[in-house]
Amino acid sequence: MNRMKNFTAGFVRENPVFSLYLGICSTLAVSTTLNNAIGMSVAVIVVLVLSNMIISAIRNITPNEIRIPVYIVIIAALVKIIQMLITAYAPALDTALGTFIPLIVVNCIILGRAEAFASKNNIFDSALDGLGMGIGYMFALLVMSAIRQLLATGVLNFANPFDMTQMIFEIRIIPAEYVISMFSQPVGAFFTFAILAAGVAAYKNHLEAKAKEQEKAEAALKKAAKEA
Amino acid sequence: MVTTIIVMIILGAVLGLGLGVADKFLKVEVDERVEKVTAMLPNYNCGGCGYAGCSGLAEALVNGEVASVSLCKPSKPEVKTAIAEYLNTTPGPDGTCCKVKP
Amino acid sequence: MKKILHLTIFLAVVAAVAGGALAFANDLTTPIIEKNQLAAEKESLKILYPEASDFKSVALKGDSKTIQKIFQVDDTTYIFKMQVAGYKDGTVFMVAINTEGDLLKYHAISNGDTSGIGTKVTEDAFKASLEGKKANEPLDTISGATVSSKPVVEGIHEAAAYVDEYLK
Amino acid sequence: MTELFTMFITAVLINNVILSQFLGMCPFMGVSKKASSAIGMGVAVIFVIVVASIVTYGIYYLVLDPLGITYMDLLTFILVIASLVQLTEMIIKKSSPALYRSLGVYLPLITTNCVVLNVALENIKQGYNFVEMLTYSIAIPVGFTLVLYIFATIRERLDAAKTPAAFKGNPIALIVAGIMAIAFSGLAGLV
Repeated sequence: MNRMKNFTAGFVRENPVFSLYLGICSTLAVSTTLNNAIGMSVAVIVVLVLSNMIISAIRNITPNEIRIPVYIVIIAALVKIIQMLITAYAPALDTALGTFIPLIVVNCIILGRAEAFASKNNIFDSALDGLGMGIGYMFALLVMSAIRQLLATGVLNFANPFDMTQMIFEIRIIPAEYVISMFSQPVGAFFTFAILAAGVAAYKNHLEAKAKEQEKAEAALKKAAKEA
Repeated sequence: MVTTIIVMIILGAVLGLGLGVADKFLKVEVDERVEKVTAMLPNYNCGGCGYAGCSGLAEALVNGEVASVSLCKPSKPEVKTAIAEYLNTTPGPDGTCCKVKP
Repeated sequence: MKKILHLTIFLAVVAAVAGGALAFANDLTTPIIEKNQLAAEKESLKILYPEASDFKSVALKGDSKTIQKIFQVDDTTYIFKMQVAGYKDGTVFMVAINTEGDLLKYHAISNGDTSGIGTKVTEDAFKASLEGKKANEPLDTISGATVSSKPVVEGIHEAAAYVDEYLK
Repeated sequence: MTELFTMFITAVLINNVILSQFLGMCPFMGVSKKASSAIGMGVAVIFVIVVASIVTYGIYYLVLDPLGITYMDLLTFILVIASLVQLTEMIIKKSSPALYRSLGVYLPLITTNCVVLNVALENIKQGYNFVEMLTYSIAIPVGFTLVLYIFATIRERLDAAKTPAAFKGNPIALIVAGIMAIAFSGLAGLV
């Protein structure tokens, strides 16, 4: 049971981006269009699951003093090998993910999860955690890029990742002249992220408040039961 | 292929040696409770608690600068209670225990 | 002492394994990547001159950073593959110049600047404004996108100078 | 000499590493609660980036390039940076505990810091010579420290201000960062 809880934790309660503040660098930089969001999150999920598995496989033999250099070398080698294989054997996939894979090495989620989770749990749990965190990351990135793309260009569109000219769906929601181009620049990224992070915080405060009320109600109940 | 492996072996060895020697000669007697608590904390080094990294928070907890573990937002509740219990029970080098709330 | 040895060997082994895997992947993939790149290059050359059967690549003289490659179509026309800076990633483009210095063809392959502004260098309006002119005479940039279009024009002038100096 | 100066100004003010390249956000969000800790972090980052850039520049042009294995740049750089930071942390911890208390304790944050790796790779990608590399490796962390310090002073007053419960902590800090990004993007026409 706690495996399932661990897995879903990554979605909202422990969302890597909004509550752990990991990987903000890439979230802010990449979340300009839906295509970028999908491309980046798929790349992150693949690398995160693989690196979590390798790191948890060698966790018992890694001496603690050189833990960080060893993890970073594994992640960097993994990223570069995936990038080479994709550019050589899947040129179509390369057009979709080619620009995002080198960005991953600079992404703090991978090392963050490697050190916090993969170095303490077995391979299957780490892979699961990688997947959960990756999906949480994709969820955050999709929400961010939908808002920013909508406000910056007034159009929500998604092109076929393998052939960028072919548009799968395109809906114009805001007419062209009411578009706020600030949201495609860094400034918009900060504001969108701030509001979404506040939303998650409000949701968590709400949960805590409800939990506290329940506790108070139970305590009152118990006291009443004792007196009777 | 072979040159890369040789270059990497030399680089890895040199850095490993450097870290090993540094670790041996630069050993600072750290209160082992701090290391124990750092290991129990999630190690995101996210800085959410205002300290730079989990070792900073662990030190603050051990020398009483901070009274409750709840400052570390991402850690799970059962981890917080475990840390509090550990600190309230194990005496430090001067024999005193600290009073910390989860 | 044992600890130091353990750390050194461990880091060396991990670095060697990671490096070895990377080198193996690299030796495996570099020939294929080069083949893909040549094919893509031939394709973009074909856009300029569909009827030309083969493009002889010419050795590059001088040390200009913008001229990447030169191909010879026939004894009077050369195609320059150029890469110039811009607002962000700049522009990669091809320009065909003959020995008299006329700018015969222009084709932009990629532009990494702000979409809608910088990317105007890839559109037909800019292409039409260049083709048919003398390569070394002042060419007009795109108003509103000077940061992206000025380096392209300067690149063309550099190619023209290269023709006069080496290929005449 | 002048384009070194323009490079310095562009790196510090115009495409500032935090506000327009979005790198180094993790330490930026975490550590900027107090102005003194911001200065401590900034000095540590300047020291690490300059040393890391010189070492990685040397490795690239003395080892990787002659041997023709330049595809190993990412792996060797990242290995060197991680070990270098860990080494500096140990040295500072041993040599001066006081300095470590205020400064070194931020070094673990730098290991996961994206700025260091980005500067090392940028030095090679732009093909800088040694002097340009030095200017760039000093300019970027100075820009980082400048923004971090300004941000920390604002944030100190921010805790006193009444912010809605949901915005407390990082969200309101992000709004402040957004406003600073507007101010800094105003400098774009400088060069």
